[in-house]
Amino acid sequence: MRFAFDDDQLEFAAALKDVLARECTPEVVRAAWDALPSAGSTALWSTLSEMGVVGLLASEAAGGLGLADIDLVSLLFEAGRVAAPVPLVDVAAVAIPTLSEFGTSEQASTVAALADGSRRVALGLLIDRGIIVGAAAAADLLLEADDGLHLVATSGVQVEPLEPLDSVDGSRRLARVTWTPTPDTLLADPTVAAAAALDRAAVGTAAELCGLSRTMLDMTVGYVSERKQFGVPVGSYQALKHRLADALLALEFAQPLVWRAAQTVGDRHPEASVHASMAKAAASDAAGIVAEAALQCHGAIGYTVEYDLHLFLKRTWALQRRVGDAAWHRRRVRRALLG
Amino acid sequence: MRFAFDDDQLEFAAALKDVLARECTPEVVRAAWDALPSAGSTALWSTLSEMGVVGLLASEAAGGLGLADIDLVSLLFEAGRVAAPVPLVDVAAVAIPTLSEFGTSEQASTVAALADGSRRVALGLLIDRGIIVGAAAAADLLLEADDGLHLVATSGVQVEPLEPLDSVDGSRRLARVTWTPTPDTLLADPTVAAAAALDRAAVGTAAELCGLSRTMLDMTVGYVSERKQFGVPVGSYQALKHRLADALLALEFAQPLVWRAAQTVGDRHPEASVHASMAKAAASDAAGIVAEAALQCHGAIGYTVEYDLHLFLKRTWALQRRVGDAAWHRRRVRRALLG
Amino acid sequence: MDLGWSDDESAFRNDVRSWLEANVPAEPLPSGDTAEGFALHLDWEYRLHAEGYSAVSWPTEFGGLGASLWDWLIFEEEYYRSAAPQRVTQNGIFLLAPTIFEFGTDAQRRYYLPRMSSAEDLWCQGWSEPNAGSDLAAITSKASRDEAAGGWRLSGQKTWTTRGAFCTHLFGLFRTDPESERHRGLTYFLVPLDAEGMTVRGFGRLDGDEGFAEVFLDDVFVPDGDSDPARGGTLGDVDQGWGVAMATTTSERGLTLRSPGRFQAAAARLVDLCRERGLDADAVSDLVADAVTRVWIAAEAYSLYTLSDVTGIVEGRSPGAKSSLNKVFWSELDVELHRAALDLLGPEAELDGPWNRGWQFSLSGPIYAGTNEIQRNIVAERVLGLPRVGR
Amino acid sequence: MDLGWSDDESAFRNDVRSWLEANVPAEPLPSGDTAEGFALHLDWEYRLHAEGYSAVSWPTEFGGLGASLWDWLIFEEEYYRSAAPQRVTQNGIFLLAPTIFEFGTDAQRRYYLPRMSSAEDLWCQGWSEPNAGSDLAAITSKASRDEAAGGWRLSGQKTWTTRGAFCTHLFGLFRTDPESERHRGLTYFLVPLDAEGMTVRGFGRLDGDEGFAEVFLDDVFVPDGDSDPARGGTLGDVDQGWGVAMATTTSERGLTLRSPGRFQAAAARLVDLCRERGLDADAVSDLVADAVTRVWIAAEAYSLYTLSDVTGIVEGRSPGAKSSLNKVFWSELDVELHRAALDLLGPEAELDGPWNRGWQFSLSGPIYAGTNEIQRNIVAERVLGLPRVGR
Repeated sequence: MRFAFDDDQLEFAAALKDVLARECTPEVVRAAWDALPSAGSTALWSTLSEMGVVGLLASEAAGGLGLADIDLVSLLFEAGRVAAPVPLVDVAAVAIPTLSEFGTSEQASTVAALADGSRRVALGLLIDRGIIVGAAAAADLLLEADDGLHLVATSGVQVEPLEPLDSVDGSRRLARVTWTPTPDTLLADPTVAAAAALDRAAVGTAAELCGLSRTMLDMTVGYVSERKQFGVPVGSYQALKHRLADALLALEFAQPLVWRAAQTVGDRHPEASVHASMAKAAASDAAGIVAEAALQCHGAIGYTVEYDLHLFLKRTWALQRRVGDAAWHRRRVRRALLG
Repeated sequence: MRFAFDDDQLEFAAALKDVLARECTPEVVRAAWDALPSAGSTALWSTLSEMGVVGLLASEAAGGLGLADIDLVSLLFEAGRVAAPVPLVDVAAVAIPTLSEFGTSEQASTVAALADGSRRVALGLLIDRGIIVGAAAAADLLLEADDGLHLVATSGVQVEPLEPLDSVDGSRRLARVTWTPTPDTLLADPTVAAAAALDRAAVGTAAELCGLSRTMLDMTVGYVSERKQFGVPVGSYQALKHRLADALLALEFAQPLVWRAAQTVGDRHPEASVHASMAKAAASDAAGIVAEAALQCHGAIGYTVEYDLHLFLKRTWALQRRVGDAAWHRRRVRRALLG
Repeated sequence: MDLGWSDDESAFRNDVRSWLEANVPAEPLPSGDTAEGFALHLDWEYRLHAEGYSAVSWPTEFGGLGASLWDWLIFEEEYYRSAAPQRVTQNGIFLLAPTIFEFGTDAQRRYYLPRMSSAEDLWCQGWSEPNAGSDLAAITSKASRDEAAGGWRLSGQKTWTTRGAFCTHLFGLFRTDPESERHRGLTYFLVPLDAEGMTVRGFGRLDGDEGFAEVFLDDVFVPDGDSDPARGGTLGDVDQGWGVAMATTTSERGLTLRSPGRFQAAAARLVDLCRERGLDADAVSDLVADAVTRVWIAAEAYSLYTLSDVTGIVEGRSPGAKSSLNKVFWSELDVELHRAALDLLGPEAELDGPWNRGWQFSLSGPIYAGTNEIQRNIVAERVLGLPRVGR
Repeated sequence: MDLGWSDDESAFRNDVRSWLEANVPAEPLPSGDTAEGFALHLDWEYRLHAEGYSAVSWPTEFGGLGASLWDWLIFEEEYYRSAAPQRVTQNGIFLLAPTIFEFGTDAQRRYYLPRMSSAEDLWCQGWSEPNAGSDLAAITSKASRDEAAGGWRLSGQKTWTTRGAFCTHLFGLFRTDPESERHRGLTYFLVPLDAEGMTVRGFGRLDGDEGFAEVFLDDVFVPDGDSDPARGGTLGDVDQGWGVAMATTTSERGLTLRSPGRFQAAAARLVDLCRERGLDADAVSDLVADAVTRVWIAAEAYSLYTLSDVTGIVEGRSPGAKSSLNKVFWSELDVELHRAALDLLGPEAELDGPWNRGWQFSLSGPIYAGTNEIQRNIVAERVLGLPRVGR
């Protein structure tokens, strides 16, 4: 038994953190709000591909690092910390391992182009009611239908952007796809693939939510330690202290569930789906608690778009209910528990 | 429109409050824990009968005051404030109006003996899963079966006390009754009677819960204003202030729902059942919030039986889930709202 | 207890309902916190005023209908039920006007109130400063005496001024006694935004609207008292502005800003959304449906609580510090209401539609008009009587 | 990351499980906080000790098995899963012993620890006083120097001493420097309850057990240091008791008192109750079932968090102030767990059975071992680094 990241994992995460601090500043996130059609930050995507983050789960033969979900999870946490406007969950955490493990050999052969960053895939699971993020920038779509998971060329389907009713997070361009599933685009093991993709997307999103939460908490601690009212820092008031302590509590006890799920999902553990749901439920709830505490403790300044907090709040609100909200995932746990 | 008690109602409640302050001290409540078989406090019951509280809803012909549910509700609140160990809800709020309105003429003729305090009825609704309070001290039982409400002589059925697994509130003696319903004990309008009895029991219990809450809150405010730690009253800490403010908030916004329900239940308003459920849901939740805040703010001393708080806590925990808990009542509201 | 309405009240309700049905725009107006939207909202204000509906409870001489508090409640219920436009005049009509009624001179009342109800003058509030948010008494904007000109010269900065960029006048506190500290030595000023030395800069709000403004004052002249209302003036006594302002913030927190009709109408829309989405058989929907029910019950409780308050006011009892209970309750109810809506929408919750905008706006409720932390302190200290020592 | 157990660890688990299956009383013992129940619990302690199971992580010379922290976790998991009796020795073994290990002399360790693991000596804690609860530094019980006798004379009153009426020894802080204030000038004392001048009075607890005691000390003699351990003594340096005690309270709040096995076992019993009651088709049950699921997830989270802590400790990293997070989490998890159980029981929740007793006991969790208000202060100040000023 050893429940901690190993030195390699910690070093990789620290290195990524340094890179992101330089290359994914709040200005970069803001810039992604204006990029049309949004591919998020393309420069950042190149960097992440070159570092091996995108292809972490791809085999060495496919140009990847051949590592496991547990190795990726703390990198997704770092990506969440800076609200990185890139599709790491869709591509690195879901598409690459899903195509590698469950795709036809032809489908699996696209993994190399995904790993080197030259090609993207966007994910459309049934649970997200057909809403896809960044479809316009993706060559292929990994789409779930009743018969399982399909890999479909974006050019072959009708993509309807949701403008002007887009995401409140301006770096996310949403679309709905109209298509008719045919057997030739199915993955080799389509239903198992769909289930695994859901679990991986849930765990990856949970990790990003934890990272977002950590940043919102850090920003808030910084702000309330400086901001004075009634002659003292507002962070010296017990009400704010306790609210932030509760926010930390929620986050600290969500994280181990996320790390555990990353391990067992990668291991194809029989309980992996339950673990993934525990992770997403706890991370969604924690992020919601942290976000509201952060906004309340900032007061009016948190309510302005000139201040950076809103970038993290809006990403959080988007991801909280993406790939199943907390109630949906608790229900999945409950069915395993109570039948 | 006028949403307030009138002068007569306020004066009656104030008079009752004075009487209860003298005749229903914590010592009287404690004594009821030892009375076997518990009839609660018989002296107090006589007083309440003489004052007209017990027979408030009975017609003047039956020796009552011929008043309405709205006139009784603030008296039940006062009874809750002192945790009065007497069956006011069963007898005064439910049995008397139910038998008067929906009983056969023979059944209605028992109301005079109920109003003068010489005879008691205990209530057994299906929602309480056959658990009856104070059955041994009651001449008759108002029992719900699938075909509606029955008035049954206690001597004619088998009453099994739940000892040693009695209520945590030692003034409540619980029993289960074994009986076979026969048509001759049915009320004249048995199903309407059962529905009305449930509504009245819910509203009456809600009023007592509000009274209990008010006392727990008052005791706690008194304690934390006196008790010093770290050189200042513990009540000067913001965490305690906010917890007690939240407790007050829950109580203040539950009360109007209870008063409204008392009015509309008495009026046989078409929405009366929904109003009763809103009242019980809000009062059950509020009382739970107040009770936990009270215990936590008292610290260790609240956790001792020498201190009076526990008398109110335990009554609260008993009544919170009596006649339907908050979730049950919200579901009833929801069905009216959403179908 | 009398839960019914009189014949006259019912007739008033019918009149209001009919008028609203005939006049409320079929399509919701664009947000009044943008320039285009604000203009459309102004048109709406003119139509309301023509009917006497812009301030129903005011005397007719000031542009109202002289309606009772009960009629006001009825009006608000119908107004929100009809999904009529937001009131871009609310800072003036609901916050400043009660203060003018209480502290203004006759001349001030006659000058300002009719212009306010007709939306000729549009008021924004100038409470907060960069270092005075929750701590209003930390105000540093100052007013220096100009004895020769018979008035004051104002300098400083105000911020978080809602719709400041679209308004014509500002009300707020300035320090008239340079030696004073905290809540002493402040005076309540009324200032036209086109006065020389005023600069207004709009900036963006979380929900995407440019609803906030910063206002910079550089040696702005304001005459004494009611000597020349068209150029502004002081309200109430010099150096006594704190007491005057507290009357305004009480009304901000209390009845006037958040009428129960607003939450009952919003809860009804939530119930519609819930029905529309359909309740499938699984448990997620049960949880959300329970949340919707909670919100509905809370909106009812808020409405009844207000009826109880209004009964008290009509009979001469003041709600006092209990208005802080109101503010905490409605602001948190509004958050829960929108949370339930987003939960119903699931993955579609992130769309930039009315529910998500409403969610973001609802989150400002616990912040503005005195943060809920401060309101809970007030409840604990002034309603429950807990000791004031400490923070 | 390695989520598996080694062969040795699995073998140890099997041994423990088999022994517990064979030895745990089929019927639950009566509460150990009553006189009769306490005697039966003592018998159980003797049997545990005979197997080396009373303090598995202690060296064998003191009556333990020298087990690793991992084995200790395994033991606790199995212990709670088997529904074995509560540990009436826990104040000694889990609270005092870590302090003796850290601050005691060899003589003290050799004298006290074996007697503790064998349940020959039964320790209760003497922290709280009538005016020193959360504010432990407000202690007024004092120890006066008796140079001639080579020791101290103790006077004062301790209260909220769990199971004090059934114990043989007390540990606690006394003021040795009469001039001192707050946390200076306190010394950590070990005192036999049969010493001359000691009076113990039991009193009733909310859940009906007589579990509390007040302890009165009237000129009780305690010798210096380890000069005569049988008559008690001082632990650590004179006047340095605060630092010594903090080590104990950290362990009270941290890992040792609340092993994850306890909550996982309780959550499993809750799930059983839920299954037993049956899930009828209506929404009430869905709400409760969701609450049960929340509790289950929280128990899992607590377990994983502990595994992470233990990994850190094994690898030489101290959890530090984070143990306050633990305490808040487990105590509130325990409340939610029992709340869900009472909701499942509905009208039967008021019966004086194990779930209602457990509910009442759970409500003491946020109070004892440092109230959760104090723990949240610690989290905010020492983990998040928020400013200490103010309350």
